[in-house]
Amino acid sequence: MARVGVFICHCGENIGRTVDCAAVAKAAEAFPGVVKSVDYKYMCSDPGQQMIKDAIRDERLTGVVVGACSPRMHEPTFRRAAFEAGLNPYLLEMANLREHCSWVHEDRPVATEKAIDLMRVMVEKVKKNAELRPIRVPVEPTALVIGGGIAGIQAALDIAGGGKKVILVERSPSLGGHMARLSETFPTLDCSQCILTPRMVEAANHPNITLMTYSEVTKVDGFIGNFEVTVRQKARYVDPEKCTGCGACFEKCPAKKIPSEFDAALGNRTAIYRPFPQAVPNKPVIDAEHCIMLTKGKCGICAKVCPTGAIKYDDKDREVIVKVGAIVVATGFELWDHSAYGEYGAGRLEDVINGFQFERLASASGPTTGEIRRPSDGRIAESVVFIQCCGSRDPKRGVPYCSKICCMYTAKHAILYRHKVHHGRAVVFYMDVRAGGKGYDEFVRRAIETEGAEYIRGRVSRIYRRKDGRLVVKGADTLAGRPVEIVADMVVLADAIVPQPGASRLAQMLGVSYDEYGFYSEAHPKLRPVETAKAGVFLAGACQAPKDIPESVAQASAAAAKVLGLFSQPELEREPIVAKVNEVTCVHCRACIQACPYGAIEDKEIKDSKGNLIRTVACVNEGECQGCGTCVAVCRSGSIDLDGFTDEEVLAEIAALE
Amino acid sequence: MKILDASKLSDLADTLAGAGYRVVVPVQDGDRVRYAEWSPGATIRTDAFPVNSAKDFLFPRSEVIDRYQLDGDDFTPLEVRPPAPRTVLLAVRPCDAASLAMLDTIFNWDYEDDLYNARRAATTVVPLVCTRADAQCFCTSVGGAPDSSAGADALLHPADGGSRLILEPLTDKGKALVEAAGGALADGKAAPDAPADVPARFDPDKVRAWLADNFEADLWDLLSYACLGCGACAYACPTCHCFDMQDEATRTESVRLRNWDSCGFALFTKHAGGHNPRPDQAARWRNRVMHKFSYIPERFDLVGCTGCGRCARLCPAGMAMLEACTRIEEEARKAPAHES
Amino acid sequence: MDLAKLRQDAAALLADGRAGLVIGFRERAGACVPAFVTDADQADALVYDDTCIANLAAYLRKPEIRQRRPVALVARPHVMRSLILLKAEHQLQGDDVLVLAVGDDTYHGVLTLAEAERLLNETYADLATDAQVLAEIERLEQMSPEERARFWSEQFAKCTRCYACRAACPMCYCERCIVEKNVPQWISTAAAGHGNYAWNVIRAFHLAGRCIECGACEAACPQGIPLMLLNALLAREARDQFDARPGYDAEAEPVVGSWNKDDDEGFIR
Amino acid sequence: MTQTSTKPDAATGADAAAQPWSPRIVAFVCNWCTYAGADLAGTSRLQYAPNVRIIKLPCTGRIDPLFILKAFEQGADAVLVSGCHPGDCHYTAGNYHARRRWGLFRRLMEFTGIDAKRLFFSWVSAAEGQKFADLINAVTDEVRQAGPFDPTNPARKRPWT
Amino acid sequence: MSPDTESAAAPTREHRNIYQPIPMTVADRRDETADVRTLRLEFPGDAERTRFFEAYRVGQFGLYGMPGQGECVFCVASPPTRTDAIECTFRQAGRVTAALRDREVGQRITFRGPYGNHFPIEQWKGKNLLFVAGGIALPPLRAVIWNILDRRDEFGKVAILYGARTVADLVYKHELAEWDARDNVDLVQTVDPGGETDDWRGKIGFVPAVLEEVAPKPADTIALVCGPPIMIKFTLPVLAKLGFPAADTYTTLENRMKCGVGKCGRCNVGHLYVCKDGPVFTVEQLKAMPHADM
Repeated sequence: MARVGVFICHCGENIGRTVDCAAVAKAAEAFPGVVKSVDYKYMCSDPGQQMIKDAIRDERLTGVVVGACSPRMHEPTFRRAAFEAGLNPYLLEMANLREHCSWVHEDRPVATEKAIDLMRVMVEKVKKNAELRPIRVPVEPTALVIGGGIAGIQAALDIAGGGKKVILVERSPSLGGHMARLSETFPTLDCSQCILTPRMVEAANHPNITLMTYSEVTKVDGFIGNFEVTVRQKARYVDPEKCTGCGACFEKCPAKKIPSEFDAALGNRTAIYRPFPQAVPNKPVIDAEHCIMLTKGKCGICAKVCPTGAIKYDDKDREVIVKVGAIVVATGFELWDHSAYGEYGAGRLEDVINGFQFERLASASGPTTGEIRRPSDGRIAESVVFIQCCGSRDPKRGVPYCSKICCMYTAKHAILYRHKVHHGRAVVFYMDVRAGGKGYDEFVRRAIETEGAEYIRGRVSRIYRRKDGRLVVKGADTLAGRPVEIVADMVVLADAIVPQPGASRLAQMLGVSYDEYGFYSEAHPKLRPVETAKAGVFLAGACQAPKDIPESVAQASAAAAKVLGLFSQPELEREPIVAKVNEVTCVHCRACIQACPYGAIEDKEIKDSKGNLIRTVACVNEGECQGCGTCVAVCRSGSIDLDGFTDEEVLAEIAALE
Repeated sequence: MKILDASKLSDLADTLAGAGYRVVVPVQDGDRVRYAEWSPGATIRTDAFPVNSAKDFLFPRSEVIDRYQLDGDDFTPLEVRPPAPRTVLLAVRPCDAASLAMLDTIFNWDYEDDLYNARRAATTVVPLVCTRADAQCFCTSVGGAPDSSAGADALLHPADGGSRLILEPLTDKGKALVEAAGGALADGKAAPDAPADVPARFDPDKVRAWLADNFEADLWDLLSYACLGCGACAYACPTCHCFDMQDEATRTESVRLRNWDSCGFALFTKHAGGHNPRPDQAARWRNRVMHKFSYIPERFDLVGCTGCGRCARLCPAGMAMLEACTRIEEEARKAPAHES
Repeated sequence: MDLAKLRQDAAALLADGRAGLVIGFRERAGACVPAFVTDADQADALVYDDTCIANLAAYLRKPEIRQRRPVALVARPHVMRSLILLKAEHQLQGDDVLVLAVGDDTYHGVLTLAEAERLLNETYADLATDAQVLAEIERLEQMSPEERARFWSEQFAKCTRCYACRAACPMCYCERCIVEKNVPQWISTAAAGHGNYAWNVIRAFHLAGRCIECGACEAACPQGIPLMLLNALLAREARDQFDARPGYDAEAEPVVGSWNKDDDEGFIR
Repeated sequence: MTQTSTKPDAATGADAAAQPWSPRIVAFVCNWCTYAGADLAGTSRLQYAPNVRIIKLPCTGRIDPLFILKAFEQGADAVLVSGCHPGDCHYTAGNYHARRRWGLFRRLMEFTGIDAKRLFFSWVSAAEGQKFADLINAVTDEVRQAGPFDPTNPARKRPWT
Repeated sequence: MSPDTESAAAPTREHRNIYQPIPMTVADRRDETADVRTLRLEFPGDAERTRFFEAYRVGQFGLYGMPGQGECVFCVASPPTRTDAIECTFRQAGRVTAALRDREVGQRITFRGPYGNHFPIEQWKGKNLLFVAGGIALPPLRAVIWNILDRRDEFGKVAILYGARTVADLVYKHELAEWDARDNVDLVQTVDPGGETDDWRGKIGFVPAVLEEVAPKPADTIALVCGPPIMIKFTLPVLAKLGFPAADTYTTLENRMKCGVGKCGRCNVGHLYVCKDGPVFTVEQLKAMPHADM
């Protein structure tokens, strides 16, 4: 027989003022199954908790209902007390007599009556409650970091530094990401590569980090603590074991006119190439699409010149499966394609470039060795117009959100330009300047006040090319309220930040949700900004939303901290509010499987002793189930139930209100 | 001879209702005809086969058979005495009247079920002789007849080409009813119409003999393919009497219900542990045939079927007892039962 | 309709072992009832006409029928939709059944499930709800809630809980129906009052977005309860609100159990 | 739900007859948004009608239509279902599932004779304490206007005979 | 005239509701295993007690119930020789058994019975008795065993073979010890291989195998077998091989029942009602049944 203890808290005057706590306790005493019912001034105090513990022991209670404040407040407190007294904590429930009753009603009899109902509901529930035990899942203490940009590198280094293994997967042949392409960084103007490359090398050499460049994730199975990830290592055609990185191959490669991705197509590379001189690993790959040997079957020069015989034309893509306990997604961003803006030349005007292209022009290692020359004819640009919010904050043709970093990098571009072309004119069109951040506003002010950049508030309506090859930029100065027309050698568009192409495909693989643009969704926008709704998958950097470098790094370190926290114990303990399938009555209609937001329900084959398939049923993976119960409500045969909120418990609650 | 105009049957119902009877008659209900308690304005239909049988009024599909007041962890038994109103089953089919013998036996063969008995004792049965039969009628194959008076307290005969009805009392209850009918009946003369011609379609003894030897016959699979395992046949059947007992409770009161049940349901015999002695529909349909044509005859010397044909008329899958029995008889002819 | 061809095909399927059983209809005492043909020489008994309402797909849940896979079914378009939907709900494998497809007074020949799906989408893509049923639904919708309650009170009072509706429905394939669950007891077992209401309403809801409107349940009901009013109402709502077209696409997601960000929420405060 | 405080746990029947009728409303709410919104109404000391009894579930996605049926069966005059706004679901999509389910189920309820005036759906976030209080007041008022749920409605449990 | 409903409706004798049980009070409860419990039940009064024991013969069963939950069938596990109370032993398996199990001493349950036939022990006077039981099926035989032991002089040798899956699954452990200690009872206990504990002194092996090994003599002996279907299936051939005639070998059937009084139509095996014609059958009778479901 159920032996339920009822404990009514006065919460000082908070409950007692409007609810007659003694009357509630007395009424509850008459509920079937209640063997003890008392009221007390402060149930959450030590003596109050002791009262519950004593009753659990003395009265051999099989359930406890505490009528007090919201369970959000003290449920953990009372459940701990129950546990300490030897009662399974899930046999304790709270009735919310304060937030839901005494604080919102004034009439004492009415509030008392409602309190009695609330108590009855929980008493009826607790009588049906089952003992639940925390779920333990083993954890594979290896992390997978997807993306070798600054966020991925940082996360990998932090996790590795914490003593755990990391597999770092990068799609391109080298670590570094976008940051490696930048000339200087705002607001300090320190050299991007100078601060990044040591970290790249550190990552490559760290004993806890396994680097997988030129590789992509193709499949993700499993769940928190126990993921199985398939990684496709693309054929490099160069044996990394043999290659010394001497460079003889790409110096001799005859296929030379291939636009360099790294230089944003402002420079060229060979078919066998390394993306940039500081690449990590510093070993070339062959671009099979452009390699004469691989496309036409003749050439073979690189193999001839390679002193170590590292060239392997018969190399093949390989798939490896890695087992990891956590995944950090740091896939970064891409720039929006401004060809949608016809009035800006729709991408056809050579001298209308984007921010990355300007970075490469300004970079000492870039195609112009740092001189700001026009792509069309290589002349030094005497006048440059920078246009902010290109695609950003334009719900009609671009994206509605603010890309956040463009104000800053445009100011940086203007400053860099003025440093390099002292007499040059730098004009910035802006909608408004958003420079929240340490030293950021000062930096923009410096561009305007010290470095002589001309800031014009307004939109550019048209850019066209004059006969002399220079560009005419027509717009409006909305502060002055007049049209402006500026002749420029070059226009730099601050294109919107968008997710990497294929971001949604990866999200689907991971089971991570994403917004309508393809940015990955955090589990909670305020309190869980690093986690995703998929347990064990964390976010770092601009794959979640536009971010600058320090933010990306901060989030990467946060993700690493989450991973290390997860790996700090051999097993994962989770609240046992999970769904359970009745395999006897399940008819495998798969409604639950389709409805589960977490992909936590799978097929399970039931076989006889000889291994013959008898039937297939649904099976909940306790590691993945988050306990929402959506599956329960779609199951027509009542074959799936949610621990902690079982059908029987809920029906008992409803019946208590009859 | 007590007679009345066939068109005045509703007047008779009115009179009997006025005399304190609960009058059960076949009435139009939507596109069906069913036995229902007479209410003025209803249309009596004696020309179509009702979807329910007379048992509804003696052994209702759900009834409370036990009841408790719940007091916390204890309970107080409450008396259960379902109402047993004085009832007349008027113009029911002779096959329905005949079924009562079967039910009387079941509810009294050992323990006496007074819930049933009280209603039975208060019921006067007045069947109407059938002058038409349809393809599913086979009362004559199971010892009945379209003009059978089995189970009847009085008998209504169509007469004068269907224009009149003769009411012939057979028992004291029947006589009391005639008395209660008073002016609704006239003294007079009428020529009874010939009862329907219902040819005998099979011999139940032959069927029984075959069943005794053929529990494991392959035929059962074939006979039961069409069965979808619902309870339409059992619930329509005037002699099916299987029931389930289920408790239902509020916080303050509980009742024990007796609900109709059917051996055609897969869960009927299924154990909590999963084992089912009748694992497939063939075993369940076999039980239905065996029960009516072997077990009941064996035990009570009755045929457990009155040949009303309702099961076949109402089966959504075209299962038919008549067809099964004729088929079995055919088998029996092919391979005569062992002499033993 | 070319009945001779249908019989010939049925016989051939059995004769060459492509089907272990053909389920169709035969005539008995002036009515059509399901027929189970295991030998080629019995195929001549097969008939088909508009009174063949029973949805033979319901038989596929019987283990003894499944044992004879592949099974060939005489199927009108609605029945083909049941089969597609059963496949979508993982109750059928594509090669479990063959279809002897009939429709619009035409015999379409022996089809695989995939071919039946194609035929449905090409020729029977717009199977409409029975106009009379729709008119009756609209009539009821004009009533006050109290009148509707009275209407259904009278209808549900007839229900004996024989579960013929469930048995006749191919989509009611649960091995233990919710109505038979007693821990907890969801639905009163008494064939009366709220138990009958809950049973009929929940059965209808369990078919929401899944009912292919074959009408077999209503035809099966011995008591004449107009069950199709409930099913057609929900079919209409699922179609209007969520573009549901059950049984036309074996890959489709279930209507209840999936969602769209733009689903109507005008009724939500 | 008893309507007296003198004999708090007495059977409903006799006492309810003696008391003026007051709506009995059962609310099924999700733990993360509406339950928390109700908490906020409490901490903000917003006063509202005392007629609603909350049953907490993890998510509106958990709410089986049968819960609603059961509440009506057992005497509720109205049922309120409330959860997270679209996009806010703690479990990402439970409320979307629920929304679609109610979109169909409420039609069925209306069609079978349960007045739409007795079925309420809402989104109340954890921040919307005021909305919660207003909602409860509005619902209670509307149910009061609609009157008691007809005891002869087919959905209602009736005493055994 | 207006017919008098009452007089016509009233049966000639007093109206009795055969489905109405009597309340019984839990006088004691014992855990036999983790999920098997024994309840000792006292009658509400002497009249009920006397009425019960006038009818009760060993092997009969009853329906034990909790209002609001339902009724469940178990044998009466105590002998007719002990007339102060009755006992039942059951495994918690569903809604009703869970409710019964929850009952505390002093609380009440409902009871109907005794129902069904019984073991014909009066015909066995002077004969030897062999009891073979497995797991949770010892209770019906336990009632017979105590009945015999309470009238020890009237019967010949008593041998008991009892087996369970594991040592923990053996029920009535204290009584097993008591039987073991008696010199007029020959008790052999066994557990399935792997089910033994370090201090287990009984045999290790399945019941049929141990039976074959022990090889009791069939002469003038009645055999009673109760156990799970699989055990019965393999035990009966062993008994036959040892020479026990089918007519002298008894077992019980446990079909699903609801009413217990031969009405509800659920328990029939052929034309026999297990609730009326059973639950006790000889193996000879079982063989004649159409599908004796063992």
